[in-house]
Amino acid sequence: MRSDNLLRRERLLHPLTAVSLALVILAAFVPIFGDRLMMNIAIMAMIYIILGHSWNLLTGLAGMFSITHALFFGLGVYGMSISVAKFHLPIIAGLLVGLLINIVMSAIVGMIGSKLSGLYFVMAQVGLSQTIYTLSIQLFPLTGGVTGLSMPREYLMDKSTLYWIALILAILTTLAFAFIRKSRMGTMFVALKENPDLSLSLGSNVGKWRIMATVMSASMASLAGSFYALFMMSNNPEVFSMVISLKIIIVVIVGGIGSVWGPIVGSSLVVMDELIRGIMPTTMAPFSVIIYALVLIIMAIRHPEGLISIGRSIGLKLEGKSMKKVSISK
Amino acid sequence: MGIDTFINIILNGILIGGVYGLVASAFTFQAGALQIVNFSYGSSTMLAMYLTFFLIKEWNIPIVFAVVILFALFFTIGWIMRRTILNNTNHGTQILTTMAVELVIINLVIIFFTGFPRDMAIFEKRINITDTISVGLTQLICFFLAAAVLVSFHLFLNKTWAGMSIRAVVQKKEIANIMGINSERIMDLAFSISYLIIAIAGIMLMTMFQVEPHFGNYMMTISFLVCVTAGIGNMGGSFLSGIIIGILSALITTLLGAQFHDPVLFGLFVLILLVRPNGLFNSSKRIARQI
Amino acid sequence: MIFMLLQISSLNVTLSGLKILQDVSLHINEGELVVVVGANGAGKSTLLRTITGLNPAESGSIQYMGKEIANQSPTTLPATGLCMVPEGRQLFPEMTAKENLLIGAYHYRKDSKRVANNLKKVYEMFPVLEKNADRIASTFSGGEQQMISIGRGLMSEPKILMIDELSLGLAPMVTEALFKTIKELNRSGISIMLIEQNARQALKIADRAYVMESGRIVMEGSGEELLNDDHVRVAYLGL
Amino acid sequence: MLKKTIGTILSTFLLASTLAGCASSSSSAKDESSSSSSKGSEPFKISMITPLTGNNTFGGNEFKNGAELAIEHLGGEINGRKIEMEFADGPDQNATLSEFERLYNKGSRVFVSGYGSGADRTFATMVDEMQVLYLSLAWDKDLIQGKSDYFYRVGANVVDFSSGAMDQAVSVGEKYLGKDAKDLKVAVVYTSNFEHIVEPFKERAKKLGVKLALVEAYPNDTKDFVPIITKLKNTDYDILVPFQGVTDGTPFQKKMHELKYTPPLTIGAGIYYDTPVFSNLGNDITDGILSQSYVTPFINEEAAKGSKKFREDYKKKYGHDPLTHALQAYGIVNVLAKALESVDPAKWDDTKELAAAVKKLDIDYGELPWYWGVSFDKNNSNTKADKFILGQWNNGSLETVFPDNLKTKDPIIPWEKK
Repeated sequence: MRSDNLLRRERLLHPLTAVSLALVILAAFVPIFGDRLMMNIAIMAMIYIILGHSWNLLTGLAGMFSITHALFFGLGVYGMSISVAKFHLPIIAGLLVGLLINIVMSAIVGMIGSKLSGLYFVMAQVGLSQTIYTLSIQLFPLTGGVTGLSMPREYLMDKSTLYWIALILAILTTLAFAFIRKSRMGTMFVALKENPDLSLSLGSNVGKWRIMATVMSASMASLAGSFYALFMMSNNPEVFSMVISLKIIIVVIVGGIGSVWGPIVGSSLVVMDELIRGIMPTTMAPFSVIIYALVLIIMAIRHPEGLISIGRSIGLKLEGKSMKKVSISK
Repeated sequence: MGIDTFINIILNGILIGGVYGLVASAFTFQAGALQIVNFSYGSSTMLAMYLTFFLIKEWNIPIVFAVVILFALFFTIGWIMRRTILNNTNHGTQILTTMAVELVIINLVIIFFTGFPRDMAIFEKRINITDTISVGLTQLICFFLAAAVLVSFHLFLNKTWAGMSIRAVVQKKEIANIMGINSERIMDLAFSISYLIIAIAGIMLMTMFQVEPHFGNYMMTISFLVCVTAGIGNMGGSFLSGIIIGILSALITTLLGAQFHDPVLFGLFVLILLVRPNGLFNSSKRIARQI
Repeated sequence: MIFMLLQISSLNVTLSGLKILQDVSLHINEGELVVVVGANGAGKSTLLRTITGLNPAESGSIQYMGKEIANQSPTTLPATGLCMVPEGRQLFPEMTAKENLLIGAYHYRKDSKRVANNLKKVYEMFPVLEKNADRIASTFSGGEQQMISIGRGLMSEPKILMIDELSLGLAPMVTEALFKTIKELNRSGISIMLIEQNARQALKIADRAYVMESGRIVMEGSGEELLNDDHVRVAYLGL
Repeated sequence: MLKKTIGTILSTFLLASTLAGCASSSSSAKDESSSSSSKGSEPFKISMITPLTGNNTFGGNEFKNGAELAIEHLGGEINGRKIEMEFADGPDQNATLSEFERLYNKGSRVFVSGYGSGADRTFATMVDEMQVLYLSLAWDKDLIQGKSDYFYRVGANVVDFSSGAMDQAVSVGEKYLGKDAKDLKVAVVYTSNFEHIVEPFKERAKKLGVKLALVEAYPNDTKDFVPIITKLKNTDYDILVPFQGVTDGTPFQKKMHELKYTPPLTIGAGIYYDTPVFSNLGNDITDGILSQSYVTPFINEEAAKGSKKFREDYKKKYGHDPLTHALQAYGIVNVLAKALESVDPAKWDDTKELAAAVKKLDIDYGELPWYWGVSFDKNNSNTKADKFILGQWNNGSLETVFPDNLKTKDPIIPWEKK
């Protein structure tokens, strides 16, 4: 049995056409209303799309519940900013350094993930990310401590340039995710998620596939991180924070776990967040975090398949089919 | 460094470790026995600390009433959480929803109590064992109180009908049902009781430390550490490994330097997870027996 | 007239799209020992689980002492005297033998005299349990575990004890002894519904018996009648 | 085919609606800004993005209060034109940046930095391009990368502050302990969050030949200080210099008191020891402790005009004594006010002119309530934000003991603890 049957039922329309369509529409808005605020919000949304795909690959496809995903993102940020600000390397080198660190780290996480599962894996990740966070503060001469490092001003890019880079990166990762999901590798990931014991008996090396999934996912997150460093022109230990990890998860959960569309739809939440913050009086600021949290609770309990599934189930009901249940983790 | 100093540091580690053990025991009870992963655990402890502070210090409620109010409140919080957001068995969903609850708690605390650090301003008396060796009185009381709470919780689980039915539900829900035990109600009860332990731990921590809205993070990591060393679900072990963590963290600070505290401790934590995922004291997955 | 304790009529059960029970009707009179035999997967266990409310009934009725109990919450049943000894013993593995027995008395837990009394009775019936009262249940042998499981059932003071696969995975000697115990229990006044794959021994002690095949009752008669029936002999006794 | 179409329509709708939503909100904001710049009599907005949620809520609110009070003291107007503070929440770098863009879009062109100022590095690189005047209080030494016309560091920088603390230690050592820099032994204890503050301190020590007897950096969530204090007890040193924050300063000193341990001499450097919160610990603990800080409101009234008024009104309005944070915010708004005074109100919306006015500012020490003067160097760093005071807790209040012109009392060294 080819287990991509499992996937086919979820598929809304051919992911490649869908993605290019949506992104082109999105891009088309910018020249019309192209002010800085909007581009800024759009860039943040793109970053979360990339991170969302990255998380989706690891958790949605491979079934390894990544709770501290900001770890990979943060390493990408630090790889870029340290190489550029400290060692005056070109941007491309910063990108590669970030990738390299991430590959090492993700191999470790993947190895742990192939040995541990469930709560144990989650706790190991928390331990690892705490260690990295502490080191990022303590290795002050290298990392700049809590205040971080400034990138030289000549690397400052125009907002619209940044926007286009973000757009291209988002499209590329979306395509990559769609491709991986369809490929034999993706099939393997899903098979491992659905039934690790069965896959083991079929002779596939669970550890190898899990490490592979982690490395690929971390590379995507690293890309987002390196870009974020260029966007922010600095680094900061905050990039490892739980809030970012949580936001990544929320974006995918709200959109729809395991689906190509998930992060794209979910990133609308980032946009919403910015808008809500603009409307709310500042004294009410803590309430917006609370609202965020409540959205997460409601989505996780009521609609774990995500917003996209609500839409899809409407579409499917017309054809008289029922939905496939998707769970967050095994 | 003299031997006296060494003994002092170790004693201090043991006493603080006992309280860590108590803090972690409720987490390990929830995760191991009830199969509920509660990431809002740390912030719940923090909330208990803030409430203790405000009930006693700011609103001047007599201590006995304050404790009763706190218990009632936490029992209710536990009950409501279990009935609403933890009414499922998927760990992923539980982690996400409880992390969201953590955000809610932290921000509510900031709104109502401000982010200002609070301290009960209780000055600890030292008891001199010899001229150079001394232990803190508050710490000592807390240590024995923690032990007493754990022992009485153990007795509750083993000697009372409610405790026995909790264990029965945890082990075989369906069979407990056909024996006439309302498993949902019992799970609610068990979870609420674990929140009582959190309340007790909160009171103890408040006498020892100052509290700020992000205090919970620290308690959460400590709980993870303790819980993993003991083996998830092993409550007796959690007290013991709380003490081990207490000693270890004191030793790292003393011998290596404080800057190595976190990396070494967390490195060790990941290592234990990889080498002995069931904890140092658990030979197999015999988890429910030790609760 | 004989009092009909449990009456099931035209019961249908569907689980995840599969029809497990079809139009099942049977009854148990007071003081009777009724055996249901059938091959693996015939729906015997589902029948019991439906009676106790663990599985939903689709249609039909289950009347216990004249009251409809289909789709009732399982937690309400022990108090009415309906008790199941589940398939594969299903003890609480990390509790002691004594605690396992005590759980059976949960519904009258406040009456400590009654609890102690019943516990004594069970210990008399299975002395081995009294000797090892504080041992963890999962460390007992299969036969002893079955004793605990039956004992737990008895602790709830049942009018009907429904036993699922008494002999599953047990040595012949042990099985024999247990069958004897069951017969004795029945004589002491407890109605028993026994579900068995081991048809020969079960039918020997049965007052009445039913044969179940792919979710239907295909035969009914006294234990002796069925033992001598050709179909049963070929299909279940291997003769 | 049907579900394809519905799915596409739905998702496009979602994206479109969110984008349209933000576009409409921003375009309406644009109208506002254009109308405000056309008149000149509209209230002039000064924006501050400061953490009102998250980890740094406390300091963030101090900043907000200080700036609010500054506007109130200015009477809400300068040269006849109304001025208003506009606050936004910046719990982290990313939120700060997007709030910045949002306020910019609504027409804000003048910003003062909030507490922590996590995104000031980002702003330092981009305000020139955006022509936004940014007055920063961030103190990272490499904050400003190259020449800028719009980004000004009005506060002190960390190198001055931290090496200044070493100098203070040495001069106290020479004057009161009779020890040469070469003989002086200093123990330094700090949370690893302050690594960047302590680094120049260590360098300075090396340069002066001061021996660092103990350097202990503990993780920022440390709760149990017994091991560290025990280590201190077993170290031979003359001066203890703790660099601590609000979450670790109190427990540290409290524990020292409980363990009945008094260091030979304590010079708290920076963040926490000068706060009234610290004094809540009780006189037994705080008395005698020296503390270097930025200028505080608790200095000689004659030396810094308005500091007493600030202190008293702040307490009246917010119920507690102001921290140095509040004074920083109060001060930076006042600096901006000085620049505004020198420009015709109608031209305030021309940021370029305003920035030039800021650059030209030359304010002497003591003219402003925060004592510091203002005079920018070629990198737009304020060269007159280099004075730090040394205070000493005396009977529950922090008395300024150094420098001489600001002092309210003479230092008592050595302080005999009861």
